[in-house]
Amino acid sequence: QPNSSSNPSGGGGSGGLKRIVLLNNTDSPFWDAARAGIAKAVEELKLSEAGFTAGMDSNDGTEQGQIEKLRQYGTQADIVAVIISPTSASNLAIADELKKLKEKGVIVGCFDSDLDSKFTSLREFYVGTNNIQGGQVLGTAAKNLRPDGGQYVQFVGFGSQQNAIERMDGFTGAAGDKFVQKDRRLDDADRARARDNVRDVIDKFPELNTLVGIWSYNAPAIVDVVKEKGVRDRFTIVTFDAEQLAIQQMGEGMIDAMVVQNPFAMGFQSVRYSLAKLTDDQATVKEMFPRMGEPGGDIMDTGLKVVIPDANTPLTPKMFEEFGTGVEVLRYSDFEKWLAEYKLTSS
Amino acid sequence: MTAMEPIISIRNIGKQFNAVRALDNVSFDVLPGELHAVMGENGAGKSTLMKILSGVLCDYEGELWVDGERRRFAGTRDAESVGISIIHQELNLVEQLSVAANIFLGRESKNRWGTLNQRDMDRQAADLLRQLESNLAPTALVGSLRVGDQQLIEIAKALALESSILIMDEPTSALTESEVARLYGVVNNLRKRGVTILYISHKMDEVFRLADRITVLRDGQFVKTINKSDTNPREIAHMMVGRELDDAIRPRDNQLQPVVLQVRQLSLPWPGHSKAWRLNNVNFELKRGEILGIAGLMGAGRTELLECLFGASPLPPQGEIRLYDNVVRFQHPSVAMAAGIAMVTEDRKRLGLFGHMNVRENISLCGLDSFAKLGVILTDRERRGAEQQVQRMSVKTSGLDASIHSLSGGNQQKCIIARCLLTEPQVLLLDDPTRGVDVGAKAELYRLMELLANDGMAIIVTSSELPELLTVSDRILVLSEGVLSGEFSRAEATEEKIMEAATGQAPRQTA
Amino acid sequence: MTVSRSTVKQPGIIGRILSSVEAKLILAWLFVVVATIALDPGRTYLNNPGSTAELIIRNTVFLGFFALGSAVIIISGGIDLSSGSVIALSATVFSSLLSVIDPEGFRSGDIQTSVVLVAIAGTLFTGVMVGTLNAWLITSVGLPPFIATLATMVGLRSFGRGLILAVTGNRSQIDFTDLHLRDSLKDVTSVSIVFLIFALAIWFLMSRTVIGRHLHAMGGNEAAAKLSGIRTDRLKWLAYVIGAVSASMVGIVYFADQGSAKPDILARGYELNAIAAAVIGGCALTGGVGTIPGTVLGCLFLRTVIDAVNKIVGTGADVYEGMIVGIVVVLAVTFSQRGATTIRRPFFGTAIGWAAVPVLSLLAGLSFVLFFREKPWFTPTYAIGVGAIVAVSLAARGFIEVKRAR
Amino acid sequence: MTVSRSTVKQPGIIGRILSSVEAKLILAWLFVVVATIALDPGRTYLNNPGSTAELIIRNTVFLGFFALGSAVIIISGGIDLSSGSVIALSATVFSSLLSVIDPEGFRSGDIQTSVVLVAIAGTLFTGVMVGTLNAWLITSVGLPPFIATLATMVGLRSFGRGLILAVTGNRSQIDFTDLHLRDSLKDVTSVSIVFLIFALAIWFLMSRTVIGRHLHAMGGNEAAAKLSGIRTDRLKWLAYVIGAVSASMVGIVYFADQGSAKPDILARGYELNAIAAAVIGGCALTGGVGTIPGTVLGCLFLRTVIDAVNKIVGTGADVYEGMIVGIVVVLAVTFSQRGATTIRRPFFGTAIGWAAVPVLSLLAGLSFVLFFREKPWFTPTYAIGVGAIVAVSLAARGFIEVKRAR
Ligand SMILES: Nc1ncnc2c1ncn2[C@@H]1O[C@H](COP(=O)(O)OP(=O)(O)OP(=O)(O)O)[C@@H](O)[C@H]1O
Ligand SMILES: Nc1ncnc2c1ncn2[C@@H]1O[C@H](COP(=O)(O)OP(=O)(O)OP(=O)(O)O)[C@@H](O)[C@H]1O
Ligand SMILES: [Mg+2]
Ligand SMILES: [Mg+2]
Repeated sequence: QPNSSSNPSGGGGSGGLKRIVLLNNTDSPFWDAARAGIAKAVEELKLSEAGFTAGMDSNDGTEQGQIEKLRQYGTQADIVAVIISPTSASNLAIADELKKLKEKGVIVGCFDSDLDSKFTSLREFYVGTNNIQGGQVLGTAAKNLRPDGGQYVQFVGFGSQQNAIERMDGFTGAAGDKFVQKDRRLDDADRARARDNVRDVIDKFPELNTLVGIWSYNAPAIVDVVKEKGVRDRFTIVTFDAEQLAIQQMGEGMIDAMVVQNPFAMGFQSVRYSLAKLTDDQATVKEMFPRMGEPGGDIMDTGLKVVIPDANTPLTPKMFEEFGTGVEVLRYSDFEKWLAEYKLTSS
Repeated sequence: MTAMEPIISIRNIGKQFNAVRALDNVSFDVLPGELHAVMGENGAGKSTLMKILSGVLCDYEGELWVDGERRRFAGTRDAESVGISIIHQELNLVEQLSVAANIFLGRESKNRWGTLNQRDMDRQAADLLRQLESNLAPTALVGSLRVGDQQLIEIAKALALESSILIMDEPTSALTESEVARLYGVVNNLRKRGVTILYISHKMDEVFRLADRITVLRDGQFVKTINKSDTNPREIAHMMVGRELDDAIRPRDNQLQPVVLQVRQLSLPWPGHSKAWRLNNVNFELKRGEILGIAGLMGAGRTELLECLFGASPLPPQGEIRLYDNVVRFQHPSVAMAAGIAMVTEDRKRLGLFGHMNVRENISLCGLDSFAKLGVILTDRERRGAEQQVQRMSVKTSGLDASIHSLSGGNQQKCIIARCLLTEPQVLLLDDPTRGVDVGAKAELYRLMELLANDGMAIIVTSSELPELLTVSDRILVLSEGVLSGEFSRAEATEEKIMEAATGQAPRQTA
Repeated sequence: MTVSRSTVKQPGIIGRILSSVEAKLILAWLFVVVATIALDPGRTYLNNPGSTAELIIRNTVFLGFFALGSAVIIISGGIDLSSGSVIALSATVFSSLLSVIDPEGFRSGDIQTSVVLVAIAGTLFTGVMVGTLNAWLITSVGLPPFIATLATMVGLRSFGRGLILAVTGNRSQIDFTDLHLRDSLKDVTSVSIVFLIFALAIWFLMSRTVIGRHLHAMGGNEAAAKLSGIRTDRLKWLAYVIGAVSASMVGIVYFADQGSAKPDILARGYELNAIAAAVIGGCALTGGVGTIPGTVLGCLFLRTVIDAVNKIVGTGADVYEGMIVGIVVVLAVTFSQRGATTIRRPFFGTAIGWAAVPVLSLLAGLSFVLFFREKPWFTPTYAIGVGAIVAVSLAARGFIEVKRAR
Repeated sequence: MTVSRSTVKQPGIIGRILSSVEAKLILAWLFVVVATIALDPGRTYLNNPGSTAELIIRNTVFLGFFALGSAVIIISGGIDLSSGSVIALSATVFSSLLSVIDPEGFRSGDIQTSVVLVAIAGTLFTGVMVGTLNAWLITSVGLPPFIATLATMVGLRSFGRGLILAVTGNRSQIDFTDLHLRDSLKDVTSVSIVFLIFALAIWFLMSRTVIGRHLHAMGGNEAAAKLSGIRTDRLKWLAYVIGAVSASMVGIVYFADQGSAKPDILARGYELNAIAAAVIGGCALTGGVGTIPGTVLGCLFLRTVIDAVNKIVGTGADVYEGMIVGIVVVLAVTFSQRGATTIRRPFFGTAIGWAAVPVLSLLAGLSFVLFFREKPWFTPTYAIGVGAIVAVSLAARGFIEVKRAR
């Protein structure tokens, strides 16, 4: 394992090294890829030689959890950088605590999910993707898979979570008027419940033809139920994120389109930037954020991948051109290669 | 008799509970086939000794010889295997299980496949209960039975073991005369079969009727073993408490006193039972300074009557209760207390004591309002008040802050009475106040009741012991299945007359 | 000299059956089913009876396993807050064993049967160890069951999280890649059969064997059981082991069903569902009372109610599910166990009863707003009307109760 | 019948103080603090004493409010599982009241003080109503407290979620826009002062007033309390109202502190923290026993331990927090309350004790692996060694216990 020296979450103290902490919103396999990116950065950029270490803390999905963690960091002198994926972009308390950290001289950044525009001055940079755009990409995929539209249901853990809201709204906006949203089913991040929700809506709406998985575990949940009921013909399945099972299921042809982010890069680049700032490496900073200082210049887009089946799909890269270079359309087998290259099992 | 080999030989047994020395160097022998009574005050160590004998307590000093062999039991099973069984002082029944299941608890009969053979147990249980002249259904849930019936089940449970040595620790404390008589029959049968019985009781007449020999313990120490024929109750009491007792109560004349409490056509419904009324059309009155005894068999409704008067009955009673000519209808004991009625319950442990509180807190609980200003307890005043009560009742305690459990049963009872008296009641209801209380404390309680009555308090007292009622009461009412079946003045009352009325054999004498 | 004694009126056999918790639950369940058929706008029960039944059975069976474990513990006088965490830990252990013993097969999705059997045995043995730990904390350390199992509840979930990090090399979940094995482990029919066997075994243990009798006795009166020579410590061990092993079985099934073992969120809070199901099924938290068929029916009833809420409310069902489940739990426990106490206490004719009238009316009125505010016919007047009607009827009942008490 | 023989050895005043739960907790707390100073690689306690103290105080105070409420309920013989949901509901009600009464000011972030006062009063009154509901379910409907508050736990959170949808027009949270008001409501110093006043008031109520004495009496023996003329129903009402109102206060503070009211996840599961803190502080779940200072110390201890885990473990502390909290709860309850039980039972010298030895050793060995597997010096031999040492020492203790029992 490359991360043997990184101590991302393996307990024990940090042995006198200064810490770069990445704080996620709630633990999921999505973050495993980010951890791999962090570990890669630790190794490749030789953090320990510079006197640093980096790792990820897992939040419990609540704002309270993040607030408490940020306060905890505030008391700890060995923390030099905090990069957060805020549970809520507009949360005042999270902003407060970030501000306090910033005032203490700690590097504050965001990854995966950005702060609300009124708070962006609090963080130095954002590495990640735009979740609204992600939703729009998935909506575009759905529109092209079903040009006649139809009825869809979106599945997610908590409807109040920032990335959930953005993805769902993005999807709804891009899917177009021919689609009718029948329901948004919340499962409280309980995977048994996620399956029940799918079972329920399939029985309930006979006209339903599209299932949208918003959080990573929703994809396997949807596919499991569709398989169990043998109703693959009836449904178009489009999902976010690539859990290992979802990847497997796409290989079986159970998913029509999958929008995948690049958490590996988010983890890697966050650490890279922090290190550059900490070691006053202006060249790297410049390279990463050439337009730093201009509006929007502090944002690094790690890009989206639209994974489509190897064959028998109406989706083509052309359909996603409107989103620019940030959105890459990948065939399933190419995606698998990409994963293998970075030794990832999920993304 | 003395030439016989002892069946049990207790040698230098001692037992320490933390700081309490419950038994100290006790030695005596029990002979085969005898009924050996063990007597002593509350807390003398009788039950502790019996628990050691029956394998409940395994950690003690000294030696135990049974049938000429030295034994050290590691549990109740060991004791049962050498033929010792025990009826515990406290009821130890599982209320959620049936009568038969309780009788055979821990010794269930199994059928061929190793599963429960309920039918067999029901049959055997019915046999045992028949021996006890009880018609309880083996399938009845124990929780739905009265305390007295539950005690019979405890007895049946011990009999089921058919052991050669039976320990009975206050088996009759919850039984009234007729059940006690049945128990005597059972004891006689057992003795005919050669069973050795160790018998503990605070009821002197019972001991002198049944025992062959009597052993007296005091403060955890052995005092003496003596043949019944060589002694008398007075001497035993003296050995127990170390002083002379005087339990006579001087008669008082209440004829001219005003009526405090008047009960008219009091009835208490009993839903879900074949008999619709728990109490039916009860009428009586109580005068100032009078001690009114209420007699009756088990389940006659004495407790219910007192509960009705105290506003503590599960259902509101019908009829009329007048206190000083005012019709009262208590919804809650607190209202009754405010009106000047206080009650001491029959179940001291479950309904009276606050085990987690100390002596002071147990005593002051009902009088807190008088020790408080604007709801804030004035600690000094509370302490002084409790101290006064302790002195007035001569409660023996190591201090006001001692745990209530460190007191003997009689002293606990005094604390509860003291608690009631703090409300300065005009009417005091005592439900079997001497249950499980030793002779010394009993005498003190009698003396106390007399003092209170002389001060003008009206007292209603029930008891499972007729002689006690005859001693303390100015007047005795008899209840029979919820109906008032007799009323006797102190002069005319005798045990025979009361028993006749209680079993419904005599016509009602007064209205 | 025997005294003729007044006996409790014995109802006839039919009356006895009808007054049992089980019969009442079946009636309540039928009522919920009929109500769902009547109120569900999608008519799912009529249009898709098969798949609905499958859904309810699946959920009932999954809950049933560890609810039975909880029932045994509750009947024996304890309580188990750790079952949700034990499910999470067991799923972790099972997946870890599979991936550690046969890493090749696990990666390629083709695990050997012998490995599966070893992993199942290991997981169930983990259950035995957890049960032992709980029983040790309770009997030897002397903690109250609530505290002991609260400690293992937080501790074991965290242990599972640490374990998964160690096994996977810092990943937060293990995915189940063997499709074939997964399908056979999560198959409703076979899981239901296993459940049936398990339930029958537990029922037999609790109602036909000496051990079951002793468990009841210990739950009812531990001191008495001890004095009757029953080894209560060992019985407690057995009860907590049954509880933990039943949760371990669910852990295996959940791993298959969800396709991943993620100990931080798997089965979080499920212990309360299990306790609620057991209590609805007639188990008393004071111990000694309760049946296995009742508990199974309690699970069925609870899951059917949750399903009904989803069917009837439709969009946003998750928002209102809690309210309806809360109300139904109260109603079910109140009425299925009402016969038990002979004396009916007044609901509203007391000080607190009167105080509760405005609270309940306000709740009713507000709930009306919450449920129906988006209907075209909705006006606030209706809501006020509903609140007022509830207030008047509760108050009327209160007056009747006061009158009757006179 | 002289008592001289049976007087319990009265320890001196110092011995009495030292044997109190409070003193033991203070010692344990000092131990944790010293251990943290020694083990924390960042030396935070020495470098940043002020901010660390502030953090611990804030967390202690927030927990303290509703832990005190829970303590009152536990002492009076009940239990409250609903406090987490009441916090969520109260935050919702408070934010809803603010936004409904003064929509202009709420939007612009400039709410009138009178509106704030009305909203606070309304929220606390919600607490009173919830307490009334709980008490009604327990006293009039006759549900066991565990079930009654389980029902309100699921019901009230769901009610809060519905409410927020209705008030915001289908959004799932309300944000706090008035920065000034927010700062004053969440200010540690003022919240701590309010807490101090609240704790003193509750302490005074419980230990100096007639009502407090009656609550203790009821908790210890309800039937006897009733027969002593204590209005147990009303007292229960009071206890549950105190519990719910204390949670409501926390709801207001949390809304300010987190800047948003989100009833679906706010304070989820916090009820168990409150119960754990009360029990660590010496409250017995059987009722009647417990003190307010003890509960406050219990909160301080629990929060300090959690803080220490974060300080010492550093990144990834969340994974191990549960394990350490679980172990510490067991140790704290065992040793702070060990004096209370007269007979010391053997820990390992019984059948279950022996069975627990391998379980505990395995746990110790595995935990060692989990904690230290990434250290450069780590080899599996160490872990096996740790497991073996634990096994041997526990077994040795078991042998000694068996010997001593002889
Ligand atoms: N489990 C125990 N723990 C501590 N002290 C005990 C225990 N059991 C009994 N004692 C004490 O030992 C002494 C003897 O008690 P024991 O029950 O043997 O008295 P007894 O003679 O049976 O009294 P009674 O007539 O009231 O039944 C008492 O002081 C009692 O408080
Ligand atoms: N069949 C019964 N079902 C339920 N409770 C009963 C029943 N019989 C008696 N009780 C209750 O059990 C308690 C103890 O009963 P006990 O044997 O003392 O009879 P009792 O009715 O009190 O008559 P008495 O006091 O005259 O003996 C009383 O409080 C009584 O209310
Ligand atoms: Mg005794
Ligand atoms: Mg009686």
